[in-house]
Order: sequence, then C-alpha cells, then structure tokens
Amino acid sequence: MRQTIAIVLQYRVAIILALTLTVSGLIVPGYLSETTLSLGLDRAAAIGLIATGLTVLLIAGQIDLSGGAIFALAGIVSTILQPSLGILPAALVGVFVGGLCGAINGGLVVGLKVNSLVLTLATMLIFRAVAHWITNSQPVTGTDIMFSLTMAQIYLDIFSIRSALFIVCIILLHLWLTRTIAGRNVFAVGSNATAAEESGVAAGRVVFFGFIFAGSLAGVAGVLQSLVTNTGSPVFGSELTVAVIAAVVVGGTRLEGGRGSALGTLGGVLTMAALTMAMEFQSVPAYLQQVVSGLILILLVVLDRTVHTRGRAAGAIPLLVTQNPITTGGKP
Amino acid sequence: KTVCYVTAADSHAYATPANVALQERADELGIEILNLSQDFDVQKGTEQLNTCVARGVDGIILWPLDPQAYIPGLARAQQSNIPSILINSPMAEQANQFIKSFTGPDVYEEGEMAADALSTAMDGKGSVVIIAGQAGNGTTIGRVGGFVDRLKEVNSDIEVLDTVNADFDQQKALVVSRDLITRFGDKIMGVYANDDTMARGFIDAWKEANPSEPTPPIVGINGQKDAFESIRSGEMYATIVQSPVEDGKLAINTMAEILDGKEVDSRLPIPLTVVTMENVNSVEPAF
Amino acid sequence: MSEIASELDSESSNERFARGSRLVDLLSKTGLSLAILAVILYGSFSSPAFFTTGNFLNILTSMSIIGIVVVGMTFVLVVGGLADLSVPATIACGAILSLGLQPVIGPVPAFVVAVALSGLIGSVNGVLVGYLGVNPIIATLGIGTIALGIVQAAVGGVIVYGANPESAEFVKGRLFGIPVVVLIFLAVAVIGHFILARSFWGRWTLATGGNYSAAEASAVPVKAVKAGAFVITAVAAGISGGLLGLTLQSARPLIGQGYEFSAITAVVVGGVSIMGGFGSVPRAIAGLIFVQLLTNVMVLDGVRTPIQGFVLGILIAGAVGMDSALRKRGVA
Amino acid sequence: MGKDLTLVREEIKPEMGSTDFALSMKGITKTFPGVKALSNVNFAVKFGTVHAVVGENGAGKSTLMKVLSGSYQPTSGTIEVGGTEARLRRPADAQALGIRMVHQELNLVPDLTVAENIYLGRMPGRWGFLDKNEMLQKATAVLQEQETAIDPQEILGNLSISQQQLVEIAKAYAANPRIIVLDEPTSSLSEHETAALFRILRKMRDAGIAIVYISHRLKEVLEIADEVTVLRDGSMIETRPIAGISASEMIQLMVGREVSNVFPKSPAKIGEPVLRVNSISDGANFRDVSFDVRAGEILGLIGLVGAGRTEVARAIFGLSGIVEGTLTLNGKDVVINSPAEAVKAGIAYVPEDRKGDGIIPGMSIRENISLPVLRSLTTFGWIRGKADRTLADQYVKQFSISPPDPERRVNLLSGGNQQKAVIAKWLAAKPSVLILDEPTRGVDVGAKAEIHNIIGQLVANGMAVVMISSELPEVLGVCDRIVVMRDGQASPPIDRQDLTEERIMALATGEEVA
Ligand SMILES: Nc1ncnc2c1ncn2[C@@H]1O[C@H](COP(=O)(O)OP(=O)(O)OP(=O)(O)O)[C@@H](O)[C@H]1O
Ligand SMILES: Nc1ncnc2c1ncn2[C@@H]1O[C@H](COP(=O)(O)OP(=O)(O)OP(=O)(O)O)[C@@H](O)[C@H]1O
Ligand SMILES: [Mg+2]
Ligand SMILES: [Mg+2]
Repeated sequence: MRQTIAIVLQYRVAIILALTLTVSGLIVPGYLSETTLSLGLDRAAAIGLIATGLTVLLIAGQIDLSGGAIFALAGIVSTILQPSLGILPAALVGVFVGGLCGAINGGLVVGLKVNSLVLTLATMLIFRAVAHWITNSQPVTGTDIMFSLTMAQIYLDIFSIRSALFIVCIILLHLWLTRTIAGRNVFAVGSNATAAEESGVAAGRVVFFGFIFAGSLAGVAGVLQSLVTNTGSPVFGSELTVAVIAAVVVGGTRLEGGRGSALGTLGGVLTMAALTMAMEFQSVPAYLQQVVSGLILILLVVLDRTVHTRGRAAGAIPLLVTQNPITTGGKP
Repeated sequence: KTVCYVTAADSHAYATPANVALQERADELGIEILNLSQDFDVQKGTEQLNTCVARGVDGIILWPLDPQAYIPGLARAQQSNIPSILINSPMAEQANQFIKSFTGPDVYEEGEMAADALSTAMDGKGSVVIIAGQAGNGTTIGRVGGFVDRLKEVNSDIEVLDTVNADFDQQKALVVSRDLITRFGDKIMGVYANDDTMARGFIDAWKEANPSEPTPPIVGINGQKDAFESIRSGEMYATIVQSPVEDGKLAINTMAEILDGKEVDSRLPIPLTVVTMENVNSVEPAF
Repeated sequence: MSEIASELDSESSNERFARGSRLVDLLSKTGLSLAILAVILYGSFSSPAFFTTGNFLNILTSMSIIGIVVVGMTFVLVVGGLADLSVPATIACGAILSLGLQPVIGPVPAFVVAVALSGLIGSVNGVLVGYLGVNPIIATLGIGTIALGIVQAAVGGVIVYGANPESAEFVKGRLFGIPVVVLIFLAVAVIGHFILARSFWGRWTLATGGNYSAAEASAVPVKAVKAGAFVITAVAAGISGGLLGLTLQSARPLIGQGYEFSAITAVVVGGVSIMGGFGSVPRAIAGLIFVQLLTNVMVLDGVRTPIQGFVLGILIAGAVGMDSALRKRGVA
Repeated sequence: MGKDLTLVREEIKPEMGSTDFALSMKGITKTFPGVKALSNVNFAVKFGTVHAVVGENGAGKSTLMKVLSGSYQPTSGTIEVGGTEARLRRPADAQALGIRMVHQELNLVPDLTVAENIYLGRMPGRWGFLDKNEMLQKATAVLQEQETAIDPQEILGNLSISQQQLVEIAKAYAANPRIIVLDEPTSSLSEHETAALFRILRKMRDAGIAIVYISHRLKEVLEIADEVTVLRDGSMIETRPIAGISASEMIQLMVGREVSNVFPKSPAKIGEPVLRVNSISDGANFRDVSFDVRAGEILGLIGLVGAGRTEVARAIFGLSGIVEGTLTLNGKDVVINSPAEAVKAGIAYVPEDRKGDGIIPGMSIRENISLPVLRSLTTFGWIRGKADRTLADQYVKQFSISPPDPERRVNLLSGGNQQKAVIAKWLAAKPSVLILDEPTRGVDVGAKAEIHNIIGQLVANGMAVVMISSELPEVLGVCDRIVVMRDGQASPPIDRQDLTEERIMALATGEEVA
C-alpha cells in the first residue's frame, strides 16, 4: 500500500497530465490532435524556458521573481540592436543581457547574503524600470517581420523552434541534474548550504551560477518571444512569474530547496498548458480558469504535504528532521 | 459558426460592455463565441491566438494590446484560412496583410479631438498636465500621440507640464494627481486624461486639495455616465463619447459579413462625439 | 545557588562579555530616522511645495490605505511566513463586496461582511500555511488566484459601482481636520503595534518566527499563531479594500494589484527581517513613511515613473543588504 | 566483539615536515561582538596521537576547532600545518591540507543519500559525470568498517540523529585526512557505538593520523587520548600527557577549583505517584510503555540511542500523538493533545535538542523564560511588564545564569547557560512532573553539577522528575528508579540498588553479558 502511494506520488505529475489529457480529450471535441499538440507546445515554450531556469534555482534553495522583467529587457535589447548588429548577433546580446541580469541577482544574493525573495523583488523593479527607461515606455519593433514568421513556423508538424529548444533544454538539464557531480551539488546546496560549504562545495558559486543560468534562460525566452512577435515591449512578461512558479511547483520541485526534477517541471509546464488550452477550447471565463489552476496548485502541494506526514507515522520521523535547524541549515 | 474573440479583459469599465454587446449580437446572429480574455497581458493574448487556430474556429476577432506582437499569430490564422479582424485598437501597418478589417475608434483622432477641445476651453494658451494610461499600451500611445501632435500642428501656445502614467486606474490617478497638484499648483490650467476614470481621480484629488476652488478645464475620453454628470456640474469640460456597445456590435457584424463571404472595408470606424456642456443633454452616455 | 556558580558569575561577567559595537547598534536603531530626516531636508530645499501642510496631508492620505496592509504584513513577516501574496485578491474582495452588498444590506453591514469574508480568505491561507505546512508563497499565491476568481464569478466579472454616496462622503471627509482614512489607519497601526509588542499573542508571534520548534515545545500554539498572522493580514487588507472601494465608488477585480509588493517593500525597508522573529509595527511604518516621502520628493522633482521604480528597487536591495550586514555583526 | 578490523583504505603516510607536529596553532585570538571567545591560545598536536581538548561550556573548544577548519577567521595568531604556515580562509582550504572536522552540530545534507553525503565535495567521476557505482562501493566499505548497518542509498533525512552522527564520522574518515577533529562525536552515540568508534580511532592513530578529540565525558578522554589540553574561559591552561593526569585533576584545571562529588545523591522524601503512564503506544516508535513516577522521585529513562525515549517524552508532553494507552495524573485520567494542555495539567518537558527545540535565539533570556507561562502574566491579553521582569530576574539569580543580564539575547550564551535558561523556563510553569531529556548533554562538569543540584532541590520540594540520559554513571548516580528501553519497549521501573552498569547494558542491548 505504502509502495503504491509512493509510486503514485513520484509520478503524480505524469498522472495528472495523463488525466488532464484524457478528460479533456473526452469532453472537448477536437482536442487531441496534432495541431493542438504542436500549438500547445509552442505556447508552453516561453513559460517552459523560464521554468527550466527556475527549477535549478529552486533546487538550490533560491527563488527569482525577476524572470518576467529579464524576459522583457532581453527582448527589448535584442530588438533595439537589430538594425545595427543584425538579427542573430542582436539576439545573442539579448541572451547575454539576460545572463548579466542573472549575474547581478546572483552577485547580490551571494555577496550581500540576503534573502533572494526580497532581493529579486527589488531587481524585478529595477530591470522593469530599465526596460521602460530605454524604450521610453513604447514597444519597439524589429527590422524583419518575415523572420518572425519563420520563427513561428511549425516544423515536422510538431515543433516550433522555441518549443524544440525548450524540450532540448529540459532534457539536458535533467541529465545534468541527475548524472553530474555539479548537478548533485546543486541539491546539496539547496538542502543544507552550510553543510555543503563545509564539505568543500562552493555554495556561493553554485547559487551565483544558478542565477546566471536562470537569467540566461529568461533571456533566451525573452529574445525568442521578441523574435516571434517582432516586438520588444516593456510590459511583456509581467504576468509570467506566477505562472512559472506554479508550473515548477506543480512539477514537484520544492520551494524550500533540495528537492525537484527537470522532468517534473516539463510535466508541470505541459499540465498547465494542456489545462489552459482545454478550458479555452470550452470558452471558460478567465476567472474560472484561474480558480481551476489555483486549485490544482494547492491540491498538489497539500497532497504532497499530507502524504509525507502520513509516511511519518509509519516509521520515518521527518518532523524532527524537517523542522530541526541543525538538519535544515537553520531554515525554518 | 464559431468565432474566437480575444478580448482585452473581462472586467474593465470599457471592455466589459463591449464584450457584452458583442456576445448579445452574436447570439442574435446565431454565431457561437469562443471568449478568451487576455487580462491586459500581451503574452497571454499571443498564446491565445494559438488556441483559436488549434480549435479551428471560423473567424478571429482580436483586441490587440500591442502594435506588432500578434502578427505571427495572425499569419498562422491566415495560413489555416481563418479570417481575422481587429477590434478597438489598431496595429502596425505590417499587420494589415493578415487582417480583413479593423473596426473601432481611431484613438489617434481622439487625441486630436481632445487637443482641440482643450484648446477651445483654454483659449489656446496656458499649461496642462496629461494623465496617460498604461505605458506602452496602444491606446495610450495613440491618445497621447494624437494630442501632442495636434498641439504642435496648430502651433499652440499650450505647454505640457508633465505626462504621467496612471494605468487607466482611478486610484492611481488619484495618487498621481495629488502629487501633480502639489507640484504645479496654479500652473495646472488644463488637464487631459486618457479616459474618464482617470479624470475622476484628478477631480477627487483637486477637491481634496482646494475644496473651494473650481477645477481647471478637464478633458477625458470614453463618455461614461459619471463623466456626463461631471460635465453638467462643471467639474469637467468635455469627454469624447466612444461607445463600447457600438464597438462590440460593429466588430461582430463585420465578422458576420466576412463569414457570409462578403467583402468588407479594411477600416470601419465607430462614431466619435465630443460632449461638452452644450450637447450634454442631447447625447447618450456610452456606458 | 551554589558557591561554584557565583564564582563563575563574577569571572565571566568581566570584559569577555563586553557589549556589541555601539556604532552598529546605534545605526540599526536610528538609521531609518536619519534617512527620513535626510529626505525631508532634501525635499524642503529642492521643492517649495514639499514642506507644506497640504503636501504632508497628501502623503498621509496616500499612505493610509497601503499602511493598513503594512500593519498586517508585518505580522506575516515576523511570524516567519515570508509574505502574503493574496493581498491583491483580499483587497479586491473587500472593495467589491463592500460596494456590491450596499444595495442589499446597507453600507455598514456591507463593509463588515466584506471584511469578515476577507478574513475568511486569510483563514484559508492560515490553515494551509499554519496547519498543513504549505509554503506560504505557494499557498497565498494559489488562494489569491482562487479567491479572486470566485469574487469575480460572484459579480459576473464586471465592475461594481457604489450606491451610497453618504458613506463615500464620510470616508473622504475629515474629522478634526484630519482625513478619516488617516484616522482609521492610525487606529489600525496603534492596535497592531500594541498587539505585537505588548500582548501575549504578539510575543507568541515573535517566538514562533524566532524558532518554530522551540516555541512549540514551549506550549505556544504555533499553528494557530502562524495562521493568525495571515488572518490579521487578510482582515487588514479587507479593511483597506473596503475603504478603497468607498473612496473610489467603484471596484474592479484588479483594484489591489501591486499592493502586496508595496507592503512588503515598506516592511522590509523598515528593517523587519524576512526570516522572521524580529520586527515591529513602528519600524514597518517608518519604512512606509520613508518610501512615501522619497516617492513624493521624486514626483515633485519631476522624476519619471520608470526611474522611480529604479530607485525603489535599489532601496529595497539596500535595505535587505543592510539587514543582513547588521545581522552578521550580531545586532538588529 | 573484539573482531579484527582491516582498513580498506590505502595506508596513510603523512608527509612529515621539519617537525613531527601535525599542526600547531600559535597565539590564536578570536573575538565575536561582545565576546572574546579565544585569547592567545597555543595548541599543538603530534602525528599519530589522539589529543583531547576539554573545558567547560563556552571555554572556546568549538571556536578553536572552527578556526582550525577554516570556518572562522582568527582575529590574530598563526596556524602551521605539517610545519608550514597555512592560511585557512574557508573550509575548502583546510580540507586541501588534509584537515577534516566532525562538527558538534550535525552538518549534513538531508535530501541527499548517505553515500552522496559521505563523498560530498569530492564525488568520484569522469568529465564531471558522477560515477555512482564507485561511490556506492566505497561508501559501503567505509560504513562496514565502522560496523554500522546504514544503507548507503538511504536518504539521509530518514535516519535517526545518532545514525546521522555516524555518517558524519564516516564522511570525515572517508576523506583520508591527515588531521581529524571530532567535536563531541559521542554525545548522541550509545556505549556500543562509542566502543566501535574508539576502535576506528585507534586504527587511524596507528596509521599516523593526528586526532583531536573534544568531549565532556572525561572517562572517554582517559580511555582514548594520549594527550590532553585544557581550555578555560578562552585561554589555554595546560597540555599534559594523559598518563600523568586523573579525571579530578582535569576537572580542577577546567573549573579552576576542586569539584568534589560529581553526581550528588538526592536525599528526597518519596511520596505518592504523580504521573502514571499506562501502556501507551504511538503506533510507530514505541509500544506498550508503562511506568509511574512519584513525588520527590527521579525516574531514569535509559536505553541505546533510538530506543524511543525521546518519543515517549514527546508523546506524554503532547508534541506527538498517542494511539493507545492512557495517562493518569494525580489519580485522574488526562488526555493531552498539545504542549499547552500538558502545561495546564502540570507537565513540563526540557527537550534534548537545545538549539532546535529549546531556545528562541533572537529573544532575550527574559522573553524565553516567560514564554510558557505568558498567559498568566497578562491582564486582558496585555503583558504586565513588571511581572515579566520579576520572573526573569528571579530565575537568572536562582540559576546563576551568566552573564546575569536578563535582557541578553539567549543565543549569545554558552551551551550550559542556555540549558539553564531552558530549565528555568519550565520551572516558571510550576509543573508537578518535569521531564528532562538529556539535560546535561554537551554540558561541562561545573554546569552539570549545578543542574544536578537544581534537580535535587526540585525533588526535595516534592516534584516528580523523569530524566532521560545516555550516560550510565549519571543515571546511576542521580536516579531513584530506572526504566530501561529497548526497541520501543520499556522494562518496569527497577530500583537503583538492584542495578549495575553491566545489568543496564544487558537490558538495553538485549544481550546477556557474563
Ligand atoms: N558565532 C558566535 N557569535 C558570538 N559568540 C559566539 C559565537 N560562537 C561562540 N561564541 C561564544 O564564544 C564562547 C566560546 O564558545 P564555544 O562554542 O567555542 O565553546 P565550547 O567550548 O565549544 O562550549 P560547549 O562545550 O558548550 O560546546 C562562548 O561564550 C560563546 O557564547
Ligand atoms: N530524526 C529522526 N528521523 C527519523 N527517525 C528518527 C529520528 N529520531 C529518532 N528516530 C527514530 O525514532 C525511534 C525512537 O527515537 P528516539 O529519538 O525517541 O530515541 P531515543 O531513545 O530518545 O534516542 P536519542 O538518544 O537519539 O534521543 C527510533 O526508531 C529512531 O530510529
Ligand atoms: Mg562546543
Ligand atoms: Mg532522545
């Protein structure tokens, strides 16, 4: 019995995704089709790329609220530079700007030893302000709308360029997190930073590069978005952060750090996208859609909690461990 | 037939009546509406176009919040032989090849009309403040641009003291107005607000600061009921009626014609009326 | 009690236990007051409009609505609840219900019911965070979305207008020359301060934030205390939303957007630790005053909105940096 | 028991520098805001020796070792490792020089596996890819060598505290250190596990490793150490070969005076049973536990680590649930679901994990002490400031908490003083039953004697005390009756006169010894 619960719990994202797809397929006519799949993937890509970056950060015990702002800023920079540099070099600069923003986040979090929730709240305001500043609050337009159209193309009937990129990124991340030493160190830092540090893992460096990675991926997502829409806008991505955090958490990654997986995030992103699409197909009002996604998020997290607590009575005592500052490195 | 309607938002002083009008008219016409709300998020809107295409609807009515961003989505719709039209806000020229028509008010013209009205009220001279909508939003850009360009065009002696964003939000307008009033005081001889709710915010701030003094001439846009009241009581000088009901109806009517295989004009404006003390009793408020 | 002990006493109470660095200690206590003074000085020189009764009344009125939320948010941060991100939804709930119910049950009962239902949102947050141990960020994010969706569905997704001008006049009016909202804010602040600093509930809140398990083992009802902080915040946000609706005479679902961040900013700038266990209402309000004065001075100087965001961001980063620096030196 | 150990590791040949001193610290001073933790300490350890460091709580032992391991930077002073001067800016620097530290507080990563923990910071692999098999093999070997039955693939967070402690030791050991520092490694180990640890330490010593061993258990120090250094109030008092020193001499050096009876016998009048525990079970960690404790009595609860004593105490106190069985207090059946109810009924509990469950670090001594009784100090919910202060003053004085400043933040006190504050906190609640879980763990002799004194006074005043301890001599010295727990089951209370250390060990391990 416990075995079953454990298995169900481990693959809960996959199960929920399968459930969503089955139910939607039964209720919504024309839902299970290649077009839906390809377009659903494409729409998940922007959130997915940022979520990929955030997964690493959350596992390392940090959070980044500034992803949406970086997303906008990188897109703007890459669009503004198109006339002088050409599309591709400008895109690279955009991604670099994303990385740079990440480095600022990471540098401040590590250097000042501050809580990343508040710090990235601050940099979110700053990056967003810069985006408004350099564009004078007007959207900027790229040079070549035809290029956008190629970017938005669906290839092999399934992938757009960005959805393919998203899938590749998440698989690479999965391998990296599970198979490499550096990947395991990320878990160690998120689980107990002091202990990791004392064991010779450069916790500060792990966190720093985690922020750079998250920033770069937000940059990639932003640049791709600006390429696809031929626009860089200071208001882009303002609603993304919440959706991204929800997707990652639905995917089973813990906000407290130390636990999580890339494939889970993939599942979370796809689940949220599949759900949204299904509800949009049925013309469910936006506010009810919110209620549903909110409920899913809460339900999954509560399930996670209660099942773990039940596991405790049957032998393990996570309470002593999870709430013991010695074992959690002083985190409440 | 099913038509996908990607609207700006569910609950908004202007968008809500437009949505309702569109839905009601569609029911009359026997058209099923797939209603998607962007909640003022461009990103979301571009993604919702994907849903429309995947769903295989017969037509798309898009309320664009950005001049460019929706182009690939519209192109994708065209590829799938789904006709698209724009409602309420314009997009950049490049979008024209992907849409059948744009129905709705000319926001740039509204800016121009507002400039003319305010010029009349102030005898063509003095200094004003602009309370603008959301930064980067197409309507804001049009309404501010039209206003400023018009003043330049006629070589007006009216000076713009400052332009501040209040996001079409009454509370934000209230807060920024307080600051504007403290900062410029008597220098504010006229106010141009990008919509009537923000004009309301300014009036409240003014009454707080100078309960006894009359408000300077204020021009708003939209033609809401309470703006009509304010014009009657002299708190506001003018508003520009732009009826959301007309807006919504025109869009779905146009779409119905397209679905019937008729040709439609690429630009179908809704009527705009400047309302001042003179005609306030003969014009119907927009909502 | 024993000879040994008294001997130990005299031995160890010598210079080995000197007090902490005076300067750092002083800085932590007076830093914010100095900063506020500096802004006032600068403002008086830079703008003639700044040092006027009218302007100060302005600032007070502007900060009252958000100030009420700040008082609640202080409890959440102190109890170690990170942040309550459901504030925008709660404010909307307070505003929409207090206007929407006016025609049905009259203005005063409508206000009371609105605040009570807001409190209900808070208790759901509280149960999730306090009793089920869900991460507060996720819980409040999810419940916020759900609550907002439900409130929106209840009014059919449209805007609600006020139907009782007298109540609006009362809220907008003045008592003894002071705006009524300011008086309400002051009352909430004073009550909040005494609860946190002088009541057993406040001491429990500080203890729970300081060390959860130790507080639990000291017979503090930690779960209730943690949940209580979220109820307090929700009630405060409900009051704030109700007042907001009454002043504006209209309420839409997005009415409270951004208030959560403004409130967190004020609390953090006030030097309340995001890690919990430390902080007070006056500190948080000092933070709010500082932020408001600074914004006011920038507006009077004609600084553009984006740059204001920039400055605010740097301010938050500076505040948390300072907090962590002082913490490291063992003060604060 | 005495089976032969074979080291699976490569033989260690410490590079001897110009000296046979593995390390020498000279003139080390370390100040914290408000505290001079170390002043001008000289400390040297030879290769191939076990060097014990003893001293009272707050003497600076842990601080000195954290300076050595690179966790703290000394305010002044130099460190030589293997004869050459070393700058240790961070733990990695010290590790590069072959210094490994087993911290007093557990320092592990709960979400990784045991094997990953052991090799954290130096996992084997190629091109950055982890070689899981190799890591597992090595970890298994190291754990086997330590005679522990811990599964290297288990997630660390699922282990008990003592198992985690063993993993911590294995981790240091697996790193092939030249110098290994153990800061109170046995504080949560049973005698059996301690014996196994000592066998390993001897092996390591014989292989030439320098071992620094910190403990408050002088018996262990006498058993394992070759040399001993005594610290007092942040200063080095003396370094001596173990052969020339006795336990009482050590104590004298530590406290700077003579302490006579380490475990005073409490002559209290024993009355009626106050608390009766009637075959309670929690469905997981213990079952069918029954005992009673009488007014004026100290009941010892003893057993190997993980036997379930703490869980029994937490259950009685309402911190975790009881599935079966009942509690009788003063003849009446009571149901206790939360600590608040326990306090109301007159039960108090001093937890074993002082830092985790005992103190609120950011609060003053005063605020800590009044916490459990706060409600009684209020009028209409408001705290009466004077009552609050009076209460704190009274206990700071009565327990001679040092420094005697009730407004001082409690986390700035030394371990022993923190423990006194925690006990004071509970006495303020005026309980009729006091449960003490390892009240003297990690507490120095001086403070220990004081705590025993306090307990003695309490029972003399008619309180019933349950004392959980892992130290047999302490339990035998202080308790009137003793309950031995093994594997979640409890023996009936046995009079102290009928027990010996051997008899208790037999009951606790389930092995009859000759
Ligand atoms: N991080 C710190 N900040 C301030 N003071 C500290 C810090 N760490 C230790 N101290 C103080 O330094 C002194 C020495 O503490 P240390 O932990 O080294 O003692 P110890 O000998 O290991 O005691 P114990 O036997 O209780 O572990 C104590 O007075 C303690 O309060
Ligand atoms: N932190 C923990 N995580 C998981 N299991 C634990 C933990 N602590 C104890 N256990 C398990 O709970 C049971 C009882 O442990 P408990 O702590 O009550 O024992 P104890 O006799 O008090 O030992 P200790 O000396 O460690 O306090 C054992 O099976 C043990 O393995
Ligand atoms: Mg120590
Ligand atoms: Mg125990």
